[in-house]
Amino acid sequence: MSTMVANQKGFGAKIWDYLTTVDHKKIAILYLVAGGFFFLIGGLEALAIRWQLVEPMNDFVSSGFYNELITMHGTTMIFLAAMPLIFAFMNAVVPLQIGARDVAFPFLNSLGFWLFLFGGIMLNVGWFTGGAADAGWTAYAPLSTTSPGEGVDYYVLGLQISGAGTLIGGINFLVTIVNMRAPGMTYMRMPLFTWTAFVASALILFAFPALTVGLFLMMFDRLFDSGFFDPSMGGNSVIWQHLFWIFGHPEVYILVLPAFGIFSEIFSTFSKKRLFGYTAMVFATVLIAFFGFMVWAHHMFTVGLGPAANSIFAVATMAIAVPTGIKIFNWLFTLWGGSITINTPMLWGLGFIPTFTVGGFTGVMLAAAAADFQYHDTYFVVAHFHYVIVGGVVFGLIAGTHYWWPKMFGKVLNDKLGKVTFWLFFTGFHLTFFIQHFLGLMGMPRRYWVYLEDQGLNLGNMISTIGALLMGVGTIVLLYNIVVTSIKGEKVSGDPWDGRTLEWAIPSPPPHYNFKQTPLVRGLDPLWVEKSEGRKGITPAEPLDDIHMPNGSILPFIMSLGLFIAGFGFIYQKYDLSWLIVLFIGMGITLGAMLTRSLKDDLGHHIHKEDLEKEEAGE
Amino acid sequence: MSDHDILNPKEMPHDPEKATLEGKNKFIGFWFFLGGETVLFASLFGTYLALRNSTNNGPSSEDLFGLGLVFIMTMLLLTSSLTSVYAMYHMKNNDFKKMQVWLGITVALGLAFLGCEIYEFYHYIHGYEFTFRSSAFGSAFYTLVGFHGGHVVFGLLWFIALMIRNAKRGLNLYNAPKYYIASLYWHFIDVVWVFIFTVVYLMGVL
Amino acid sequence: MKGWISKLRTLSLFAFMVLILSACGKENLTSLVPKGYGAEQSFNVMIISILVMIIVFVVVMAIYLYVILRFRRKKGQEDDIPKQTEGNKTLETIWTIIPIILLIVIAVPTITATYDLADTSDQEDAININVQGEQFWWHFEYANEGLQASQDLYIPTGEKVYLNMESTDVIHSFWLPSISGKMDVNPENENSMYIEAYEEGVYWGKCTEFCGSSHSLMDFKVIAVSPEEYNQWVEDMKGTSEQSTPETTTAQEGQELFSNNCLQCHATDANQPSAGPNLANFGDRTTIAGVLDYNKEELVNWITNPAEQKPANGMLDAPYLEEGHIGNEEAEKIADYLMQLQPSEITPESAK
Amino acid sequence: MTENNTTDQLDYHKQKKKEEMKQQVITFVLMIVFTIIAFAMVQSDLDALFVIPIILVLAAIQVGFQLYYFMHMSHKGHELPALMFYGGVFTAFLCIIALAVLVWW
Ligand code: HEA
Ligand code: HEA
Ligand code: HEC
Ligand code: CUA
Ligand SMILES: [Cu+2]
Repeated sequence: MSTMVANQKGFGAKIWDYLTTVDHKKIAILYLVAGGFFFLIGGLEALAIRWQLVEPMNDFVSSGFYNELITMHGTTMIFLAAMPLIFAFMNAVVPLQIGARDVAFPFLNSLGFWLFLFGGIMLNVGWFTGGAADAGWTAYAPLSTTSPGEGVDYYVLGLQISGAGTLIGGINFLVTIVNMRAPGMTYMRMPLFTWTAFVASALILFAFPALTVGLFLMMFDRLFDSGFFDPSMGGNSVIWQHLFWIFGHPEVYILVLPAFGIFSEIFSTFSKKRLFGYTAMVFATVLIAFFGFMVWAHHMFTVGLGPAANSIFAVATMAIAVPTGIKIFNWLFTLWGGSITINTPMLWGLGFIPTFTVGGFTGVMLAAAAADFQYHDTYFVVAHFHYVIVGGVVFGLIAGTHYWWPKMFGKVLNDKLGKVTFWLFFTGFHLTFFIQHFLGLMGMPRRYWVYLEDQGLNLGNMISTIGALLMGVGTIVLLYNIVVTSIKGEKVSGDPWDGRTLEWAIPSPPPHYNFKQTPLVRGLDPLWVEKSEGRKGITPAEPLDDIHMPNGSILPFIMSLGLFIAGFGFIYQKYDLSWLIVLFIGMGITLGAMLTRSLKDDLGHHIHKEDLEKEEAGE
Repeated sequence: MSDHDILNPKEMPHDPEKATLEGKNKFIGFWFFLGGETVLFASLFGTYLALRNSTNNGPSSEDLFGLGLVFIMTMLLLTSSLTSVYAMYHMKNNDFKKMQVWLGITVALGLAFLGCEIYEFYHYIHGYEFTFRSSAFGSAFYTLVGFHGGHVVFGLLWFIALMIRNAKRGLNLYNAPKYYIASLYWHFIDVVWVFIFTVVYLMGVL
Repeated sequence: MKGWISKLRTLSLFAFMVLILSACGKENLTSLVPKGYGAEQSFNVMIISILVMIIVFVVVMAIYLYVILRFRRKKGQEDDIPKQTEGNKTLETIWTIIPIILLIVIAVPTITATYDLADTSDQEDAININVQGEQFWWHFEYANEGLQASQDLYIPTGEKVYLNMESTDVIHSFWLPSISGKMDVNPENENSMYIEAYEEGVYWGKCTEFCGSSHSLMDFKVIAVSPEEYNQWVEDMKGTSEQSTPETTTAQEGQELFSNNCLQCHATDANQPSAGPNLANFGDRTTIAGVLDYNKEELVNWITNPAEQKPANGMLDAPYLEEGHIGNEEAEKIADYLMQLQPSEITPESAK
Repeated sequence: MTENNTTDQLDYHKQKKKEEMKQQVITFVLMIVFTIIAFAMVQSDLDALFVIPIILVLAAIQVGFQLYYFMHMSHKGHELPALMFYGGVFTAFLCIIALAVLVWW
């Protein structure tokens, strides 16, 4: 078997294998590891933030460093932790759920990952060259365009590179879901995680270009002296805000919709019921995405757009509560009448419902423009978005980690430790962020390096910091769980949860061709359909035959490396034009790799029928 | 059956670009990509519209734009769109030679367009001292039109690479989708130009 | 409309009593105890929306708890297979329609208040103040009187005061939680908002748009006094000039030092514009540079080492810092001079 | 399917493609005409408020021609591309509104 072969290979060969892989399951692991790593970094930054705020006028870090911390915390968490972790599960699960052997563009899939990784590294290089980005994750001009040093340049180029990776990943999943579904897998039979992956990818496709342009303009302003955001040249800094939020608001739904999908799978599996109101769930997902594009200015209520714009955007924003509510109630009614097992993944799901609901409610409160004049840029907003992002996205990702870990690695994470993680993290979370609503209302703006004594903010901040530490402990337990399970955990079957969807119909971890024979899908929750008819496995749609697979390639890695190198050229040419050489070398490497790719036919290889048969007999 | 046989059937099907799964994937994926590109250019157009009067006492669009050259450029690009349609027509008829010839004409027209654009920029920079750094308007103008120009360059390189690469091999089911999406790209460039000449140049002199 | 809003308010005030009594925030800083028109409007919307949220939350949690308690798998039921319900049209309609209605309940007062707060119809006849945000301090120019003031803004109670705000560098945001919500201060255009304080008092204001190293130290105060007191203050301020000599000798020496080192940026004449804060009534400041306690020691610290108190602030460009001829002794003299700049009877004390 | 049949079919398709090509040439001519009209209107002394909407509409029609004829969006199998493309157009519209209208100072 392929995994056996990999085991026999040396360490170097294994690394080479991962550098060149185009297998979506391995790319999923790469995303999981890299995203998890960045989550720890972002979490560490969060802890530093909280530690600075533990008491008034603290001097744990300097103001400049604090600003770098919040900027990098926000940017890292959103772009380098949450997004890639979502991509990890999309890669690990979506092709399996639709009964596909592969994604539509395996090569581009790998390119997407390496672009993200090199972009992420680029973003963090600033730490070592005299200061990371310090203009907030929103990088409002002119603060960002006038920020000295190279920190913001790294932000711009890092995001540009990793953003390209994300866009590529998004297109890959769109096409995979459109074209690669197994026979019988109609759109309205797709599992909800696949649906949300599809919709989130569409959001990526339409939202990221706005960010791309915004970043280009910012790069031109910072590195090539153009005047887009410079009032003294007639520029206008509000353009950046529009571009950023036209991207930024859909981005939050890009994050949360797949998390919704994960919970839909979990609720349905562990209450042993099909999803209540499937059609409405799909419809609500699409509706959220659609509205998501028309509300961006709710981040700009205080910019001075005028009452007409503010009112329109307020109402449009509130409208999103309706489809989201539909989802909440459908989940509750999925549980209703079910046979509910409360294990770790389910526990995260059950923690999610009240938490996200509160976060959504504060969102609607923020949407009331006249009240947002008070909330805006205070800790009330910080509380809101951590409730939805941590309570929605991070809970979802951790739930997904526990749920799909056996599928990805063949072992179940320890349930006891999982529950310990949950309670620590959950308690810590509410301690940290609930109180922040009040801090905000009591007059604490966000992005404050220090707060003054005697302003009634001390106790709240202290509680908040204690909560953050608890979350840290919870995270460490999770890490411990992963280590222990990897060393000692027992191998499990392909279907440890009595699952309902196709990914549970094949061994864990799946062979690299996923399905020996393409499955025939005969209804929603296809595996459940088969089980309820007394069959063990899924009905195949075709006789056993040769399987066509793509070849691995190092080119994606090289292309991304080239852009990474070029990034330095872009930045440092502002001091010394001889750095242009680096730019050209980098671009040359990338273009060369692209040319190689297009000139060399790559037709993939076949796994022969005979080998598959032998394998079967061997089992 | 080896890949070679699959990709070079005796009879080419009448939609060679979509005959294989890879082809279908490319075809759909590329259209989706164009959807994203639309947003990209819209953001640039929006920025241009927001800044087109921010001339910072430098030259304004009325001072700069002359319609003659733009008209010629438009004709060149529109015609090149038609010639690439001819190329695709011959591709579908499995007439590789004619396809290459028409693509060659397309590339020639594209190069002529590019030449005009370079001349135009040169003229603005040296004749009017109107640069990327003159004003927010200058930045927005060169960025929007330059992004389009960059697309033209990329499209031309893409065509040329395909033509050279496949000159000896002829058409097959592996490269037909590549030709097809390259031509889609070329049309999209034309779509963007239609808006550029309307919004930037025509509205700029009004 | 007004009627039921105020009823709601009484009700909610009761509910919030607990919170407020347990000192939810510092007086004149917290937005939970509104003392001005804008803050009150926002507060009403906040209350309406939070009531709606509480109602929905109760419903959601009721179902949630019922479901978890009732439908947990029990021993001996491991093999039970629940009914695979597909959905329910009636239920789905209910939870689509009811939220829509609830949202309308929030949206209507939101829109009313949003328009109300943006109303500028009586701007011409009102007091207009040009507000300038700068890294990291605030400047206020009384447009009608041509008066300059910094850090502390005096306004009359019970009147709409219009603020026309623009920044000279990056974006700031003007927030006065107890009196009014915030408005951004942009570099490329002027934003207008009005504030109206109901009671006399010294209100804390903060910069809420991330603007750099000392963003968290860009506080200001609004001192609301009675209209009569306000008029007197204006008159007094008009009378300030650089010529007036202080009484004590140290302060006179301080004045000398001040003119040589500081006057290039500051002014002690409220009729004069200046690059740095106007110090004409510095003796009546509530704080130094917006955040430091007002006393001589802090002031000397500030003059000798402004970088320590407020990273990257504009005074770090002062040439005397390089030249190093202002030590503690000189700074104390300057402090004596500055602290006796009390041109008016009307001080923060009057607002209490 | 017999040999004969396939050749027939091929002929049929060839024929169809030819007709289509004719259509495309007509489209092309129309596009040229529209362009000339647009340029001419701008050169004339007509009021800008009158000309701008018209040239924008002309541009939109031209783009429709490109999409539906040159890029074959009128053909079968283009439902999803059309959906996604119009998704892009929708977002594009919002971007332009945002930047052209909401940045009014
Ligand atoms: C995953 C991320 C995520 C999600 C899902 C959301 C969801 C929502 N957000 Fe949030 N938001 C952020 C992430 C997210 N947000 C971030 C990161 C920021 C700050 C960015 C920055 O400035 O740095 C932000 C900021 C932000 C603002 C700007 C605040 C400010 O800066 O002043 C606003 C204003 O309208 C807002 C509103 C909303 C609304 C209405 C929703 C809705 O989608 C919520 C809908 C859900 C519900 C309402 C709950 C369930 C519904 C029911 C049970 C039905 C019944 C309900 C009713 C009748 C009300 N958000
Ligand atoms: C996905 C998004 C995401 C996530 C998950 C988080 C998670 C957390 N965030 Fe944050 N946050 C943002 C997105 C996110 N955040 C954004 C966008 C901003 C705005 C930035 C800006 O203003 O520009 C922000 C801002 C922000 C602030 C406001 C700063 C300010 O305005 O001054 C605070 C303050 O409390 C905060 C705290 C936290 C905490 C305590 C967590 C916790 O949940 C973190 C929990 C995780 C851990 C505690 C990990 C522990 C790590 C270890 C134990 C390390 C082990 C080490 C190794 C093995 C190397 N975040
Ligand atoms: C380069 C110009 C400059 C010079 C010279 C300068 N200052 Fe300042 N000063 C500033 C600026 C800018 C601020 C506002 C700092 C802030 O709060 O961000 C300030 C603030 C102050 C404040 C606090 C103002 C308030 O309203 O609370 C005092 C007091 C002060 N300066 C005193 C002095 C003295 C005394 C000198 C000379 C010895 C001096 N300054 C020289 C620019 C200058
Ligand atoms: Cu000024 Cu923050
Ligand atoms: Cu938003």
